[in-house]
Parts: sequence; C-alpha cells; structure tokens
Amino acid sequence: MKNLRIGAILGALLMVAAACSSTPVGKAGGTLIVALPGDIVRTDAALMDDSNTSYVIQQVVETLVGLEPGSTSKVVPVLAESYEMSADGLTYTFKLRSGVKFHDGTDFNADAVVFNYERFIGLPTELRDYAFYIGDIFGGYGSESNLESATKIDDLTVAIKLRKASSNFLLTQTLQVFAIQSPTALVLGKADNTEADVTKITAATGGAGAMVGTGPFKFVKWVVGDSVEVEKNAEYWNKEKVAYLDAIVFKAVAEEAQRVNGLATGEIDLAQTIAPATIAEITANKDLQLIDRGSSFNTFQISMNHTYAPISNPKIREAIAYAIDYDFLIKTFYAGAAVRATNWMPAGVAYAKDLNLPGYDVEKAKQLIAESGETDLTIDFWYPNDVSRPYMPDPKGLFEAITANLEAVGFTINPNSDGWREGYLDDENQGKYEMWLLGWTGDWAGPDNFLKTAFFGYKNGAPSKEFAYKNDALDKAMNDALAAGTEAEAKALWETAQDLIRADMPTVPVANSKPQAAATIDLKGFIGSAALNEPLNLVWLDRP
Amino acid sequence: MVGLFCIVLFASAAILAPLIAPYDPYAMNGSSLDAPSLTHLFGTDLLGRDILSRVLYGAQISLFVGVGAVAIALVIGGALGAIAGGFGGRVDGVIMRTTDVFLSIPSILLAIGIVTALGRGMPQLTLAIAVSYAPTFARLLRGSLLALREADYVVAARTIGASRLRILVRHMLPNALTPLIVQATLVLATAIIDIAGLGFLGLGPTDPRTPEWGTMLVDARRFMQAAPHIVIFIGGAIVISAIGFNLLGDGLRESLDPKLKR
Amino acid sequence: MSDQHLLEVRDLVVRFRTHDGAVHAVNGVSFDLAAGETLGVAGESGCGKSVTNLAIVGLLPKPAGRVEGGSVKLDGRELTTLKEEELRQVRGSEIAMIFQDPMTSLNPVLRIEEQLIETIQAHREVTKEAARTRAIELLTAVGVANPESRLRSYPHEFSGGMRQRVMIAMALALEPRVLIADEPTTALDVTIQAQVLDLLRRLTEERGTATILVTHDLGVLAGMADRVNVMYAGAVIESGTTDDLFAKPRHPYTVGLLRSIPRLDGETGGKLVPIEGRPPDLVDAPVGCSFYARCAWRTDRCATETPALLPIDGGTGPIVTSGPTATHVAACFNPVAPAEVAEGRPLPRTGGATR
Amino acid sequence: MGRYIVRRLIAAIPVLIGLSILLFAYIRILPGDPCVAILGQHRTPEACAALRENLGLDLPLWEQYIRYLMNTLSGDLGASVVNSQPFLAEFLTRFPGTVELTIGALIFALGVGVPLGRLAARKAGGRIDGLITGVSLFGVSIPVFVLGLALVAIFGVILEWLPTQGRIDARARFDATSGLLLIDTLFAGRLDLFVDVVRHLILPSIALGSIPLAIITRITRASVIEVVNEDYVRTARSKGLKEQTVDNRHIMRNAWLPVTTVVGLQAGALLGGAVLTETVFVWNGVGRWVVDAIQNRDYPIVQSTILIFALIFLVVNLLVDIGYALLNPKIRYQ
Repeated sequence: MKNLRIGAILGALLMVAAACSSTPVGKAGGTLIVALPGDIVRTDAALMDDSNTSYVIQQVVETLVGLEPGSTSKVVPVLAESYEMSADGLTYTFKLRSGVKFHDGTDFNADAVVFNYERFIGLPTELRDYAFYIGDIFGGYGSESNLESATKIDDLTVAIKLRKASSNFLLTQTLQVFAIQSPTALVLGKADNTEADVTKITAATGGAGAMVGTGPFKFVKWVVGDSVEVEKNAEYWNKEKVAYLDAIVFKAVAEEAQRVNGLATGEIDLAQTIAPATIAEITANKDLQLIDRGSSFNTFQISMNHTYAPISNPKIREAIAYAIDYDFLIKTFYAGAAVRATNWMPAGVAYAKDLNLPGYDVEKAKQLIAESGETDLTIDFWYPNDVSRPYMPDPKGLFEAITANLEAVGFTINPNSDGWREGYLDDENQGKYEMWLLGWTGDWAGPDNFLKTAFFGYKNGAPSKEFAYKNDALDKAMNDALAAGTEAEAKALWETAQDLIRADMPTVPVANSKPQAAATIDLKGFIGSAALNEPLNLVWLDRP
Repeated sequence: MVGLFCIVLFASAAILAPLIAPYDPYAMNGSSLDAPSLTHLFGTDLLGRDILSRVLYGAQISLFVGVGAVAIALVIGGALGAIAGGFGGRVDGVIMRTTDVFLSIPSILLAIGIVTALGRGMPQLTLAIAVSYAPTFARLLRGSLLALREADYVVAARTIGASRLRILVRHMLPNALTPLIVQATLVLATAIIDIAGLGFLGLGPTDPRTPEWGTMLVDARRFMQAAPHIVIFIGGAIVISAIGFNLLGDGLRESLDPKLKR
Repeated sequence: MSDQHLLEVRDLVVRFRTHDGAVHAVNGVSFDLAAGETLGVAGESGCGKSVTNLAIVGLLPKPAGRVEGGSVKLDGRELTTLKEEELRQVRGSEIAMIFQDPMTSLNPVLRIEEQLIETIQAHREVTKEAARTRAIELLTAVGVANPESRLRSYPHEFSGGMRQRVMIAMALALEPRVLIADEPTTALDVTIQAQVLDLLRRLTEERGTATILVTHDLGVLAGMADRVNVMYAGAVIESGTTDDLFAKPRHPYTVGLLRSIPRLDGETGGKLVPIEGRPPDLVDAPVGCSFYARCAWRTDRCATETPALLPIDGGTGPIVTSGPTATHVAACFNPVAPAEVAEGRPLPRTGGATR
Repeated sequence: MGRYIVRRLIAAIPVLIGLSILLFAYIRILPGDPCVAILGQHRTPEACAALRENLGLDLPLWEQYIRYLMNTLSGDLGASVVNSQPFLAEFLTRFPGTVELTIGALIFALGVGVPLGRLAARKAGGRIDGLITGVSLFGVSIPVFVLGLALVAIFGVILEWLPTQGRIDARARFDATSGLLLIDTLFAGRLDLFVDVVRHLILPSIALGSIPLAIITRITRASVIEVVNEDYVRTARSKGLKEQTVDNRHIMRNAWLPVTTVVGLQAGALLGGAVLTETVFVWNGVGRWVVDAIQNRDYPIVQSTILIFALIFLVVNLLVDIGYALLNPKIRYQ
C-alpha cells in the first residue's frame, strides 16, 4: 500500500523533471479548429460527465493533480506543488502552488480549494443528478460521501480528509470533475443556486462565471449546439507552458465524413476522433497526419442482463462468446486499430491478466447451446443509433455483424435501437435491455474503474439493474481490494475478482480499441493520450 | 417514355428482387468494400454484402412502403375529401380546418414526429408518410368535387331528385378521380425521397440490416472517398425511381386531363 | 398606281405550324382600304378574319404563325418585311386595334391610367403629366364619367361596356390612321353594343380614321360598313359595297349567311336557315372551292378548280377596290341567281358531301 | 387591404387552435410516463411532482389543455430534456442559422428558377425548353441529402472551391450580435467575413433550394406560357409597346401571381428540408437541433419546434397572400 502511494509521489517528481526537459520551440499564434464528435453539455466542471465537455474543460480549468500527458496512470502535481498522505491513509495534505491566479484575476489559494471540495461534498440535491462522477466516486454526498472534510491549514496548504481509506483517491482526483474553479466566479454564476434550475446557473450554461479556472486557455464563449471558443491565457502560471496558440475553437461535428472532409479542406485542424473507416483516406492524404494514442484504454463488450432468459443461462453466455468472429470485427470496424479483449479491462490497467477468453468457434458455440437445454433462443438486442464511441466506432455495423454471428449458431435476434443520451443509456441502465452494445473508456487506470465502477460493482448494496449480475463474492473481493492494506493483498483480491468474473462470463468483452485522431500535417507538439487528457497548450501550428 | 422505362426498371427491381438479385442481401459473402467487378457488379459494402442485391431489395422496401403509404393516404384523404366536398357545410369546414393544421406542418417533420411517437419500424414509417400526404389528397378531391357541384350533369341529377349520396358516388366521384390519380403518382416520387430521408435521419426500419436506401446511404457516406461508387449507386437508385414517378405523373396528367395541361 | 390606297393587302398567305401539320389560315387574301373608309369583314369563326388582322400588324402568335407570302402596304410602305422595332412604331400609332373581349383585353393588374399612359409614352416623347392630361381627354371623349378618378381604377372595377370604351380610348390615343376593330361588341350586351358602335362610328368619322370592322354579325355591318368582305376558309369569297352585297348577294355562302340571321327590317317569309355542315379543316391544302362540301349550287368543276374573285357579272371594266363605287366581286363558278336568294336551295345529297 | 389582413388573421385562428390541440395530444399519446417524456433522465420525484402540478396531469384533459395553451401563449414552450434549457432561448440561438439558410435557398430558387422558367417559356417546345424541363425534373427528384453529399464531395473536397461545413470560418472568431451573420458581418464592417459567410451559404442553399427551384421553374414556365396567350398581352403588343415593357410589365406582373403562391407553399418544404440540409452541412440551425432532439427523445423540443415551424409557415403564407393581394388588385378590393 505504501509502496503504491510512494510510487505515485515518485512519479510526480519524475514528471516535474520531465517538464523541464527541453521541447522543440514551437511557433506562437494561430487559431486551432478542433472537431469534437459532439457539443459540450455544461461549463461547470463539477457537473460534467461526458468526454466532449471534459476535452474542452481540461484546457481551461486545472485539477490539484493530473495525469502525465500521454499517460493513463501517472499522477503528476498540477495546482498542488506536492502532496502527502497520512499513515492511516485518511488524510491527504496538498501543498499548493503560489502565485497562481484564476482567469478572473482572483487568487488561487487554500480558500479556493476548500470552497471547491466543500462543494463536492455538499452539492445541492437538485444538482446531484447532473454530477454523475462525484457521487459515484465518493459514494454519495454529505454524510454519505467518503469525502469527510477539506480544511485550510495555511494559505497554501489544504488537508482533505476521507472517511475510509481508498487506494484510488489520488487517481480519481485527476478527473476534470474535480477541477478547481474560481469561487468568486462560481458565486457570480450562481453555481449552487438553490432553486437548482440548472438553466438559471450561468456558470453551468456558458454565461457569467462559466469555466473560470487557472489553465493555459480562457473560456471565451459557447455557441450552444455548435462550438466553444477558448483563448490563450498569457498570464499562465507555468511560464514554460504558456500556450502557443492564440485560440482554439472546438466545433461539434457529429458526422464522421464531415470531420474528414473538413480536415481535407482545411476547415478543421484536428479531429479528436475519427472513424476507422476513414484511416486509409487520411494516410493517403499527404496534408494530413494520423495520430496514434498508444495503448488502449477502453473495453467494448456485448452487454447482457441476467434477468432475461436465455441470457440468464451461463452456457448461453459462453456460447455467445464462442459465436463471435472477433478477427472479422477488428479488421472490418477498427481497421486494425484494436486488439482482441483478453479481459474486461485493457491490458495496461494494473493487475489485468489474460483471462483466456473464448475464441471464434461455431461448433463449440452450437454444442454449448445444445448443452444449455434452452429452447427459446430469442434475444432482444439493442444498439445506439446516433453515436459512435471510441471503443465502438460503428455501432450499427458491429450490431449487424454480431447479429449475423449469433444467427449463424442458432439464435433469433430481435433488432432494436435507440438514441444515445436520453433513450439508450437510460434504458440499459434501468435494466430494460436483454442484450446490448456498450463499452467503457477508462477515467483512471485502476481496475476498480472498469470492473467495479463501469461494470459489476453493486449499486446500493445490490446487483446493478443494468446487468442484474449477482455475485456477492465478487462484490466483496472488489471492495476489499480497494481498501486493501498492501499491494500484494490488493493484487490477490483483484485477481480473485477477475477469476470470478471469467467463470460467470457475465458479458462478452470483444475488443480494446486504440481510438485515433487525425490532424493537418502542420499540427506539431500534440501528445496523444488513450485517456484523452491532451493539453493543447503544447501544440503549435507550423504554418506561415 | 423515359418515365415508363424508369418505372419498369424500379418496379421490376422491386418485384423480381428475389429472382434477379445475384446474392442474398443479408449475406456477408464478399470482402469489405470491394470495387465493382464482375462478381459484384455494384461492389460490396463494409460487411462484404453485395450492393446490387441490396439496392434491388431496397427498391422493394421503397415500393412497398411508398405504395402502401400513398394508398393509405388516398383512402384517408379521399374519404375526408369526398365527405367535405360532397356534403359541404359544417363537416366541410371542420375537415378543411383539420387539413390546414396538418398542412401547416412541414411533411417531413410531421413524419418524424409520428415515427418518434410510435417508434421505428416499417408499419410506423408507412403510416407516418401516409398521414403527411393524406391532407393534400383531401384538399384536392374536395376541390374537384366543389367544381363539379355546379356541373350541368350534377345539377341535372339533382333536379331529377337523385339522393346526395348517389350523386356523389355515381356522378361526381368518377369525374373527380383523375387529378387524384395524377397527384398520387407524383406523391409516390416524393414518398420515395421522404422514406430515404427518414432512413437518412436514422428513423428507418428497426432491423439495421434491412437494405433500406436511406439507411444504406448514411452508412456509405463514411466511405464517400474510399468507395464513392456505393453512394453513387444508392443515390442513383433513389433519383431514378423518383424521376420515374414524376415523369409518369406528368404523363398521366397530360393524357388524362387535358385541362391541366400546361 | 396613281391613287394609292392607305392600306393595301395583296395575296396574303398565313400558315400555322402545329403538331398536326401546317394550318393554312389565310390563303391569298387581297383587299384595299381607303382613308376614312369603313371596311366590314364577315364570316364564321375560324375563317381567317382575325388572323388576317394580326398578320397586318405582325402580331401572329410566335413561333407558330408566319406570313408566308403576299404583302401589306401602309401608305406604300411594306410592313411584312419591316424589322420588329419599326413595326412596333407602326402599331398603336398608325394602326391601332380593338379586340373582342374587353373583359380579358385589359391587363387586370395595371391601373387604367398606366395602360393609357404607357401607350402614349411608347410613341411620343411626352411627360407623364401631359400623357395623363391626354388620357383624361380620351376618357372624356369615350364617355367615361369622372375620368380623373376613374383613371386610378383597375379594369375589374369597370363594366364590360365601359372597358370597351377604355379600349377605344386607348386605340385612338395616338390618332391612328387605321383602326382594326375585331368583333368589338360581340361580348357585350345588346343594349351596350349599340352605344359602343355609335361611339366608334362617331369617333372614327370625326377623326377620319379608316376602319376595318370584323364581325360575324351582319346586322352590325349593314349599319356601320361602307364595304364588306365576306371571308370563308381563309379567303375573301365575295366583296362589294354594303348595299350591293346585302341587296344582291351572289356567293352561296354569303346567301347562307344572310339567310341564317333574323331580319329585323320586317321582311316576312324569310325562314331562318342554318348553313349545314362545317367549314373545312384548314390543315389540308384546299383543292377546288373550299365551300364545295356545303354548297347547294356546286357543280363538278367546283370540286377540282378554285374559283377566282371576279366581278359578278363577268364585266371587263377596271375593278374598283375601294370607295362607294367598288366593284362587286365573288369567287364562284355558279353564283346564286337573285331569284333564288330568298328561297335558298336544298343541299344535294349526292356525292362528295363530305370531304 | 387592412380588412383583408384582419380577415386572413381571423381565418388562421381555427388552424392555430387545431395545431395546439394536436401538439397537446402529441406528448400525451407518447408511450410511457409523460414525466419521463418531458423531464427525461435527470428527473427527480420532486421535479415530477412539480411538473404534474404545473401541467395539472391529474386534472381533466380540457383543463390540462387550457393550461398548455396558457403556458404556450405566455411564451413557456417547455424545456429540453437533455440540458433543461428553456426551449425559446435555445431556439432563438439556432433560428438565425435556419433563417439564413432558407432565405439563401429561396434566393437561389427564385433567382435561378424564375429566369429559367421565363427562358423555357420563351423557347417553349424547343431544345432549350426540353433541357430546362429535364433539369427541373432532376431537381425535383433528387433528395436534398444526396445532392448535399455530391456538392460537398465535388465543390468542397475535390475542387476546394467552397467550404463544406458551418456558417462562417471558425478561425474568424467573430462575435455575432443578432445571429444573422450576413447582417452582423456587414454591421461590423467586416466585408471579408461577409464574403466568407456568403461562401458558406452557397452549397447548402443550392442543396436545399433545388426542389423549390425545380417547382418554381415549372410554375414560372407554365404561368408565362399561359399569360403570353392572354388577350391583354396581345393588346399591349398592338399598342406598340417595347417587347421589354410587354415582358416585364404585362407578362411578368401577371405571371408572378401563381409563382408567389407556390413560394408560400414551398416555405414548409424549405423548413422541412432544412432539417436534412443542416445535418449534411454541419449547419448550426434549428434543423440539426431537432434531429438531435428526436434521437434523444427530447419531446418538448420536438413539440415546440413543430409548433414554431407551423406558425412560421402560417405567417409566411399570410405574408405571401398579402403580397399576392398587392400584386393582384382584384383580391385587394374584394
């Protein structure tokens, strides 16, 4: 346990050193046009739960600790100069950077940090539904929150106290949700307006007080449904990392084809995600570059709800796992930029081991179906019809191919689909779907983020309605692992958990993809990260 | 002439699809995104399915949904128009104000609204398109009937004491049908485009594998540069069918109703 | 020719191209018009009366209609070969027209004022004010009450008779030398007809305007015209002074026309007799007499040979083509004897009745 | 004239009432709990209770309807299920985009359609007429989205003549005041940006305008051919008017009448087509928004957008009728 945390601190120190290493000097100026697959949803970091918002907000507001650019697990200090944990693992003391100012000119100090953390604990009831992560990570609000208190020690020192030890605390604090915003701005923007009509909260809707942080870029405006504009913060505290760019415009371009068209015509400089189908086209264009983000940090799976027959039968689930032509899916839909999943979490995550998952074997699948004794092989199968996700670049195509695989071994599929945001996620979350396509992109590189938060952790002491997967031993193993005293203990518990999951085959993991970005060839200094923490202050445009 | 050719092409593609399609439109039996070749005349899609076969079966869907929708629209609109135009008075007023309401909503939005409310699927799609065209037919039939009310033979029938219903059915309706038939043909062209439009917006048939033209076009759009032939073939199929029905409608108009000739 | 006529039409041929073939609308029409004279033109619908008039001013519907032969001279100036712009200057200022249906001949979306003024300004360099003053004079002259306020009106605010008065005012606005009135009163109520005709006669007499008055109403001609041309199937088949023609019609068609209208002069015994059959289809080039099929006086010669327009009594003197002494001519091999005019003759039922 | 407008306004009332009943019913015939339909994922029991109270879901239907009507009339058109933003505020930020697009399309359709129709009418029956008729047939048969894709591919990606997405160069970082960029850029004295906005408008306008263009071409042709044969045109010629005067004053003044009516009817088609066009061209307008709303089951947005579009359609047609009356004195004085 100690080793683990010391490791993190060491990492932090290493990072400081890395920051001093010389980078090629970029060219200042210019406006970067970034195409995101969708518009942002909120301008209040605390209320954020989607990758588009996160991508924009990370350029503007900063957290106490962050991930090293390009890494998914290396915690580095950002607004905190250093931090240390008490022996009992319950108190974290952050030493804050001095001389940092928010974009509104107010000081960043212990008061500001305390204000923000107290807000995380006591977010108004009406806003809690909007703030998925805070409640999820700390287990609730107020007295239910694992965050007990945030105390100012001196002007530049803050102590944050937890109710019980949590090995993932530091890692979770790298999430943009925990960014420190200017208290003055939050008050101005009625961030905690007790009427809690979110539309009256200008801090959350792009008006006064919106996105006032300490980052290398300042929020300028949000044209709802279309674009967000930020501009260079010339007063950025890290003088070596003051942005090269004058401004960035994040455009919502849902249409994959239009993202590539825009790159080709020069209307877009950077497409944050691209469809694998367009990779060939991008590599063929000498004015464009494909950006690889290194290892995978996501899992795509065929999700299943155990309330429904025949999914409730483990043999059927195993049979499904044998029925899928994984190589075809990876070749066709990911253009090779993915690997066959060997686990429910990507290989890079701590403790992940190869679980020797079933391969494509039609005969074996048929045999398992015969053994299962199920006669009604009809399955309601769902896919989202209006999005693509990094782990699932073409949900419709994947659905079609998987359906064909399943029908080939004897299943009857009822095809269904719905829109992503209000329909699909809501309904699958409520347990309305029997089988559906979904995956998870990691927020932090802990096994808990995948196995527990995303997938199989109990919610409110019971199996989630989403999967209805009941395995008390698994839930206990995961909870114990998080509170484990030693690294070895944690490792053993997480391995037990993985074996338990493998035995039940609650869902069928398919692939870990490596979502790629594309940019104009003039774009320099971009460091791709599988976790999409890609600060754009280091980026410059090499054009006249 | 060209119109007839397009229609024959379209209708025979639709009806004969099971016979003439070289492959099963659902079978993934080629490699991904093949260019047109002798084995796959129109090439293959991402999943290796034969595009020619899918375009042919797509004609079936457009034809069935289109004709179904226009038929339903004709029945609903025709009935309302006949009642309004045949009997007049307050009934007429109510029916006409109702059609005004529906006509004030852009037809594709109306169809979208209906599909979102009823859920996706072929019957819903058919109904949605039908409802958006019914008011046009109602107005048209009513208009012709009103004009006919003053026609000499109708006045004559009235003076000899024929019942209103009899006059409507025997004397007026047969003479008012021509513009309706012409309009129905023209609307078929629009219906085919609207079906594809709904598919394009992701409101097509529930089964994503269904070879519906609009849905196929959205998929193909991503390969616009890599495999432009897919978009061209599907887009071409839509345009040719629509041209066919438009030409047929114009032709019918000219041959059936010289008064409308312009 | 020393005594040049104001308007000379010679062997005018007009054809229309249609999908069914060329329609021979006018087949060699010739006539003259002297200054101050009123020439009546009679005939059934579709016999080429209006087409002749349109051809004179070059307003045949384009591109179907074309003058394919003959000449039209105004004061010795050939009109058929004029450029469009030159012809335009003739129209309205030297030759003006009044059309049949006053309900449709005025532009419904323009005020009377605009329509009158544009006529004047198209030919005269005058200010709008001057043109307006002139317009008021004209309306007064044609008997429109409150001309100043009526100028601001739209055509639909006028009755049919009033509209035709406006048309007359418009036609006479530039004191044209020739006025072509194409069935000017056909569309009007009988009571209004007389008023309008009276007005027309008065104004043309005052101004000495030569007039071509087209009508199928022989009664109107009797009262208005100095001379009458009877047209049939695109040709003049009888011509003479009004008195001659009404007193001694020679062509069977003219006789038929006269017998098919009620006589108001109290002459009794004249039963109304319609002309049987229909005018020939002008698509085929005519062979023989065009009236052959409907003619009770026909002979075999009529079927193969086209009769020329010749003096009725075979006289050899010079043919006078205008004025009160105009020669009475007819195109017929077997003219109707004066005695037969009142009685008529039944149509022979034998041979070639249909062509 | 005033009386005519008043009469037309009164005639619109029953349609508006019918429309409100239809849209009132819309949310209530949706499957499931209206609370889910109206509040969506983030509903809390309290919010549902408040909604029930506000809409009076327990009251008799007619009373609920009255409430809906009162809310609507007072400008409360509901709020987005996705982000809780009130409808009207969000609508107004997107509406200028749709306005510019539809006006662009209309200008294209009229600007090209009317001259083409006149040309075809003048050459009626000839080869040029045949060509124009063929083009208009093609125009009415090609879906907006197919044409849009083709235009983007050809003039955007291959030839690189025109931009393919958005309303203005994003690099311009221009602050729009009214949202109507054509006007905003001019007022800001940014002629370069004005040109840029126009360039962005071209392809979407062509895509959206193609069907109205085809229809306007046909109707202009038919109308001119009909008017050309009218007696008053012959009268005008017989008066010795210049051909140009005859054409502009006598023929076109009358031929415009049916064209005007068709333009009004096309307003609905344009608004509907905007939905697809905006999707293709990443255009920030109401159309793209409503497509998102549909996917997200954002029923209040769908409902109120339909209401507003229908209102616009009615208003445009009222304006067209007034224009028609101005052009046609017969109507004006009736």
